Amino acid sequence: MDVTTILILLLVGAIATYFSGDKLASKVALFFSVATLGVSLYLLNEFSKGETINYLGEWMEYPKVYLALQADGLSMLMVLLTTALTPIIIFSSLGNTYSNAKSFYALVLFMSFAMTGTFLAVDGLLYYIFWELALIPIYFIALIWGNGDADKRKKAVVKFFIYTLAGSLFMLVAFAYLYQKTNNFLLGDFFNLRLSATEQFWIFAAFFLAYAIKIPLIPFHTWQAKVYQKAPTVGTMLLSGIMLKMGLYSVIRWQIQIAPQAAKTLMPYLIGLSIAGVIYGSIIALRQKDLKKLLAYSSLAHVGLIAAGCYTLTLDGLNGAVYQMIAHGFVIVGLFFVAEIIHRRYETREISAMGGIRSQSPKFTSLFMILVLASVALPGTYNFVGEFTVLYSLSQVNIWFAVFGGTTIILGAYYMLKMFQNVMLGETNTKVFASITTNEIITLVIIIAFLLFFGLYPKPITDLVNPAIKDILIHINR
Amino acid sequence: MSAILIIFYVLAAITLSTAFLTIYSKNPIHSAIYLVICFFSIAGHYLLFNAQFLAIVHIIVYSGAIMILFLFTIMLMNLNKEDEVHKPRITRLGAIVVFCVLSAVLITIFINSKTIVGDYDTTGEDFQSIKKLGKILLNEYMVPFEFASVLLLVAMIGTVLLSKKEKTNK
Amino acid sequence: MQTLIAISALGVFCLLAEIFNLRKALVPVTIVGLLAILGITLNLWSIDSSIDEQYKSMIVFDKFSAGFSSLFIILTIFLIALSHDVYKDHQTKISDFITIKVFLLAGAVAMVSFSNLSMFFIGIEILSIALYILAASKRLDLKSNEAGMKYFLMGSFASGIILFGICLIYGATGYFDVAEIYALSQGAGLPIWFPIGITLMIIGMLFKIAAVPFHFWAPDVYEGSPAITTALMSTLAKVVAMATLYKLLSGLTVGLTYNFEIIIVIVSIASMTVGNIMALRQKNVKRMLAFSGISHAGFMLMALLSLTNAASTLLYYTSAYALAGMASFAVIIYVTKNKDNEDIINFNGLGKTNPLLAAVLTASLLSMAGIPIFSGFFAKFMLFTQTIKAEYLVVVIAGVINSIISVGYYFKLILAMYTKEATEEKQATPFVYYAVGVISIVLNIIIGLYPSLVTNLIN
Amino acid sequence: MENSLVLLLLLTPFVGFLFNVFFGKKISRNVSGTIGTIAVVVSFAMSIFFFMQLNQTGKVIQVKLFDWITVSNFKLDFGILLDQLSLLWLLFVTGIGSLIHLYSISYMHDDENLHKFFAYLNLFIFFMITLVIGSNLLVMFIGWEGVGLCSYLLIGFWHKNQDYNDAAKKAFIMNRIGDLGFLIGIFIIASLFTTLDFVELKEIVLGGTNSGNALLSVATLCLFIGATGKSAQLPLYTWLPDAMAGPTPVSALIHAATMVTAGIFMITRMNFLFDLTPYIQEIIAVVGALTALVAASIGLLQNDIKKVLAYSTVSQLGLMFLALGLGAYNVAVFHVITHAFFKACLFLGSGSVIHALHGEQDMRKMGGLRKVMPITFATMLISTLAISGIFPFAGFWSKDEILLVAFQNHHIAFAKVLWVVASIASIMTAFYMFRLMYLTFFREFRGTEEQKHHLHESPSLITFPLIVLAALATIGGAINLPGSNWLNHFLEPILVTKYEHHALGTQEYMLMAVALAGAIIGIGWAYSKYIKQAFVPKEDSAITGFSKTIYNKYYVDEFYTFLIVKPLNGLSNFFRTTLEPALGKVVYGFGTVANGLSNQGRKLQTGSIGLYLFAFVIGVCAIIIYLFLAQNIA
Amino acid sequence: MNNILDIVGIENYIFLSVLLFCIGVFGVLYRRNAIIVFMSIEIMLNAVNLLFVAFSTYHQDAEGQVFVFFSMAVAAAEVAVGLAILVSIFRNLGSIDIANLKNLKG
Repeated sequence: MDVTTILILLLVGAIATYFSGDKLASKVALFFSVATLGVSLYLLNEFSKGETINYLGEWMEYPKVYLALQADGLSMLMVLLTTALTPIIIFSSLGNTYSNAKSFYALVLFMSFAMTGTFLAVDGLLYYIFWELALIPIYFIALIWGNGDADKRKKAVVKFFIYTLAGSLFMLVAFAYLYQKTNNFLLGDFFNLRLSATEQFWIFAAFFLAYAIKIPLIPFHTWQAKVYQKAPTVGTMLLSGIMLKMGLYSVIRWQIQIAPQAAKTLMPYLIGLSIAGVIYGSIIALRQKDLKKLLAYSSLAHVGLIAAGCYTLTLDGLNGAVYQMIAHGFVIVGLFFVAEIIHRRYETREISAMGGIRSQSPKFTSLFMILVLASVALPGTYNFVGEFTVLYSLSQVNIWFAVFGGTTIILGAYYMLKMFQNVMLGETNTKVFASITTNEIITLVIIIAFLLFFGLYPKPITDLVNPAIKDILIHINR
Repeated sequence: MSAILIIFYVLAAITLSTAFLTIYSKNPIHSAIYLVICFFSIAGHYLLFNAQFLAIVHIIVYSGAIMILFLFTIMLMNLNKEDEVHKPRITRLGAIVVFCVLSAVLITIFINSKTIVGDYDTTGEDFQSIKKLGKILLNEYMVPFEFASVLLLVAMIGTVLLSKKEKTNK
Repeated sequence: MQTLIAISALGVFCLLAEIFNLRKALVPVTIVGLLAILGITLNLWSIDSSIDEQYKSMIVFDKFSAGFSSLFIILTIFLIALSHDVYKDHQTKISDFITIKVFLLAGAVAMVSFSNLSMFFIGIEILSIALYILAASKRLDLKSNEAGMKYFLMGSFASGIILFGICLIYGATGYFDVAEIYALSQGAGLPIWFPIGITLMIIGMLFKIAAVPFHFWAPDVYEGSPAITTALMSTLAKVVAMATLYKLLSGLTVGLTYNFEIIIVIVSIASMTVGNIMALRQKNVKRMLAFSGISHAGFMLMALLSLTNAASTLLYYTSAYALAGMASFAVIIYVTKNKDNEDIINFNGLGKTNPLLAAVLTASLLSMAGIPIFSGFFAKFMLFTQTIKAEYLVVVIAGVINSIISVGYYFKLILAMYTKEATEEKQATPFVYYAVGVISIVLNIIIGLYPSLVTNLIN
Repeated sequence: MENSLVLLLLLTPFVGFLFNVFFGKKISRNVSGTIGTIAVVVSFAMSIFFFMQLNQTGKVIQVKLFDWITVSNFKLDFGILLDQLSLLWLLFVTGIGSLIHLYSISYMHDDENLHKFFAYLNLFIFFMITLVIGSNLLVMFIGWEGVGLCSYLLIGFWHKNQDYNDAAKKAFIMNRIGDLGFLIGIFIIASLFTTLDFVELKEIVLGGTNSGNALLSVATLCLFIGATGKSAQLPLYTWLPDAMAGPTPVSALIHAATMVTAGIFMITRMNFLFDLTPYIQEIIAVVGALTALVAASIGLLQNDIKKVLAYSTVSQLGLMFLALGLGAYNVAVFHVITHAFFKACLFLGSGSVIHALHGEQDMRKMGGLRKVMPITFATMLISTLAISGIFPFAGFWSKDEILLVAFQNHHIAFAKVLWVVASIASIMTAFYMFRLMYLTFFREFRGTEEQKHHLHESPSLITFPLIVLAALATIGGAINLPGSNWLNHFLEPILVTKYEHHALGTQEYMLMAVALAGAIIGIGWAYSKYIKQAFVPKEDSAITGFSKTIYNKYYVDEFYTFLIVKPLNGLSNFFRTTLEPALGKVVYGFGTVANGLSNQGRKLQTGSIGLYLFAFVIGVCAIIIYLFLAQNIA
Repeated sequence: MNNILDIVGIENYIFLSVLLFCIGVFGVLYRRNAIIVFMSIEIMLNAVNLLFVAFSTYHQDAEGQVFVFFSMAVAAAEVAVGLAILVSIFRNLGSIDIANLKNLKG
């Protein structure tokens, strides 16, 4: 068994979901996503035993494209993130009913398929194909099942699509350029290229555009908040939980490895930009009136920090970035689910229309509180491990980076607590807040359990990622 | 200056001026007649080249067939009135400018190019008799020759198609 | 040669069919006939000794021509399959239409397999005249007349220029035979007539593929023509012209001069940009696709920058483009069948009323936009790679920017299908639209997944 | 065995927390409270056990539980260190904690969320223990943030009141500012020494010569910033008075006795580093002294009984920092302990009063409670005497030592000034504490008739802790009486700079007398004003002039709002309403430009064949000219 | 018979043809009457035909003249189709002014 099983399973799942009909769709999708999680856990086991689970097959002769799927610790972790979050996301959506559910869940699984592929591919074009493929389902999910005014939604979603596509097309040019030097797209062969500084710069820039838009870094983030707001929550979760990580993962896997010299030269500016994003996102989140938008900007701040970690090019920075990716993936999914839970009951995302929920639903409040605390990286949650490692690595580069990056500790607490206060606390709300269902509790508890467990005992993840990152660093410092 | 040269110049003058008058005259019928003259003068050129067959064919096809078609159409549309509206002045001016530029450019290029000096080949062999043309046409050029029939067939079907009245119910 | 003869014979058969009142059987028989011809063509290609000595001086049926001919035949099959439903109210004319299309195919095949400029010239004239007729074929519709007239006037003007070009080439070399001209062009000492002749011919072909600044006819003609003719023009005719242009350039000259490449670069960038930008604000789908076609012409022109080895890429690109175009036109013809215009509004709610056709149209538009797994993506990618190799990065950048712009208008249509409410009830859909749409998009995806199916045909 | 006992010490409160979270609602209120209390008592018992053990064997206990975070050049264990310092803290944390839990059973009896209250309290104890016994800076940081969290939860315990929530949020965020400093300090230390473990760190620092390192100063400064946040020093002290929004036991436990002393604990822990950076020590001393003065002066005019105590806490903490800054860590620790006793007692006493008055906290509406609440009065009086520094109560000894150290310091040039400042602060303390006492317990009752009717002494569950604490406040000074100096000896292994033992000379006695005199002056001042002149503080609106400035806490909160919060919100609004759409427009701009071009371009497509042909011919001309003429000319 | 080009020179024929061709182009641009535009195009084709014959003589090669036949066939076919379209327009529009054909634009 190798990693293709995951992909095939997801693809088959998508097709099966489509043909299972609207009523069964969610269950079939859930079944397949759980099965995929099982398979990927099994593969993790194989992987940790040292078995090879990579796959290398021929695909195209011209252009020379291999079906090269390789799982090192990093990829494996990202795949697990995807396959773990997908069932959670699907499970969380069981409380909603969607028109044309079969297409909806098929698209969700298909997106999961594409994202998994992105994390596994080590052939440039294959990777690019997966990368783009992931965009199409989310486009439709946001477009068709999104909320809010249709015209505005369209505008936001189309902007998102074109914008991200625009970025990635430049990446394609970079790949084309590399291709005509190596005559294939294998990552390994790209390493062996002796690219001049100028070449590296331009290739780095092309990749950067793609990733900066996807991650997003300021000032390329303008698509984010609106799409998060307009997309259905499942879409938002997929976007924020996994898809953003595609960009960050790619930075580590492709950008800094192919053009390390450029990365080193540009490092201060990149970190500076990322940290500016942290501060900008945090500040703008302070006064958001829409819950999902606020979470979107908090996401912007967090990914900024992760990106800063990636661009430090140090072991700690990369490790921390990966930890933080995982942590952020879980916590943001949880938070968006919280927004959804409230929306199910209050039919609103306006923060001002909420408040006073705590006295009605203490359980929900506690779970939400823990997520908020995880989001502000309270020690004991996995987010802290990530944030600490990243900030530490930043401090090793330049202490000021850590100081400014560290403002997220303060500002993050500020806007998250403010949000929590306005959403949950205060005089009991006149609107009845129906008590939280078991499904909802299960979803949140799984997420929280994950975050707390690895917050105290991050060693398994560390052991998985560390060797992979060390390999990557060897390439960077070649 | 030999007679032939004089004939050439005369013919050339006729060709160019009638061509110009074709365009310039306001009455379409006049245009058509100028065009016929133009075609005849071109036939004269062919004769100068000693391409008699071509000259005959030219006269038959152009002056005989095509021009008749034109005239017929003009008559059909009753266009002999001088209701011709000229294009706006700017357009006409533009046309003149473009004409001048284009001819100037092309002629400049040809003048600047390597002039052909020396004798022209005269092999003395027959290369343009009817016999020779026929042989070439039906041997080497058999395929295009046949293919040209497809062309004419298409044109024929097309003309029919465009003019045929449809039966509205089948 | 056999292909050409067979196609012509099929055309004659179609003519005769009407006489013998075989109208009902006409379309199926023609399709079967074309399939057989496709078989012959592929067979010829596989044995590779297909160079028919007897007609060598006129027709060379090599891999290039076999590859493109096969593509043309496939496209014609689709078009003729669609004809059945489109012309069902014009039973008296159906055989004429089909005959013209078959002959048009003959012209097209001649254009990619000529070895003598006379064949090229007659081929292009058959193609053009057939198109003039088809464009104007709705004789009572002023728009169609206008389209035919515009196309005819400009087309014959372009023919004059091509003819002038041929004449100058002949004057410079004394031959119409491509091989001889190629041999002579390698040596020095040709008069300046030769490059001018080549240039004029290329300009004529640029007109046919609707490259800027010779593109103005395209949107008007596409819009005015009957939808099925537009489909023909935007898929078959454009592909034929492009293949011919490539064949002319690679067949007649050793390599382009630097200055000429600059011209190609400028025309290519201009075509992409103008086509895409103009397409943004179009309401009429046919017109939009016309501009999209202009931009694709710009993309295809990139292939001329690496003249020696771009044949397979060009075939791939044209196949991808034409198949996507065919799929989209199958849907467009269906949607606008009983409408008096082709505005985007007509597509509202198609995603709900007819999900399959909506999916087909979406896929074809995505392919044209260059989204992966659809062959349009690989096509663009191959072109980019080759152009980068030829060191014209600037064209690639322009191409990328234009790809981005193009998404803007392709998605306008997709948005209309999926987010707007339908204006009318679902109508019965003849099977043929599904067949054509689905088959062509599936072919598109298949060659997307296995590009070597196409690229190996020539290389 | 030892490990499991350590775990028992650490985890019992956590188990109590879990129990109350999951089952608290289902069991009766008393059971819930009792379990919460027992959980802490168990920890207290364990602390005593370990304390005894340490006293007997002198062996420091180190336990490594598991690997935690791994960073490139070092590993962080989740480890536990039980040495003199941590045990000392454990003792009074769990000890006072137990008492306050006990107190809370009664105090919070009527609250619907009683089980939650105990859950939070237990959680707090858990985190506090973590903070104290962590073997490295990062584990300490867990506790550090954890107690902050509990503080947040408990301040906002009555969550329906948004003002309380604001106060809770403010406390958390202010703490976070300090936490960032702390974290940065940790980073610097980690990069300097590649370890965060206290024991290793100490060895490395003592082994090497790092005294000149500028980065080290930055590190200690950052740590100190962390401490100012948690221990409410200038400029981050404003959260503490607001934190009084929480239930009174919380104020007593968290915001007086334990959590706020974490900063002192941390600095004492890291004393070997601070000793190397004298400049930072000076800063600490100055900040401490200033805090003591400023807070005391604000305390002079407050009318809310808990606010007075809060400012008093800030002020006392300032004194402790002064001691820290002067290098007298043991003195600071001494004061921490005595302060824990009497301040907890004072808070609990005020809680008893508030309880009796059904939530009334304004001293202007109290008075004459002496008779109805004798136990409360007596215990509070003892504590007030202690805090005022009256011989022989605990506060006298500890405060006197601080003043002594300040007076005798030779390292800092302006130590005498600090002594003066601290003395003034002490006088003020005596004044406002007795002002509190007079206003609350003496003269006649000023509240409503209904309140008067219900006045009663608190139940024994409330008075018992008061009595115990009052007793401790009385005799607490014994642990470090001049002469025996038990505490100093006990802490010797922890501190690098050895405390100089000198015999009590004339100077020392003089200073004691001065301090005592100061306290008595303060008391007398209060007596004359509030008993003799029977002065009752004016209504808020009637306060004018400088008094108003003081009453409004020097407008520091407003100043911060103006300086930080407002600009931040303004910036946020600016970003949200202006910059963000503008950025969006830039992206849309491309679309707009393209669409605009498209609209213009469409005008070119006029439909006129003539124009099209023109374009055609011009194109031909251009290409031919470019290819065949331009080249020739060039 | 002597080669006529010895006397006249190929350049003169080129110039003549070019001028004639350009007059054709000029006509296309200058007139709005579709029929005259057709005629202009015919002039262009004839200019090329003339040049073909000249080159044919120049090379002493019959192929040029053969090509002229094809060219004539094409011209005839074009005129037939063109006039058919023209008639059809005339029927619908009542005019053959190409400036009136502006329904398709934008």
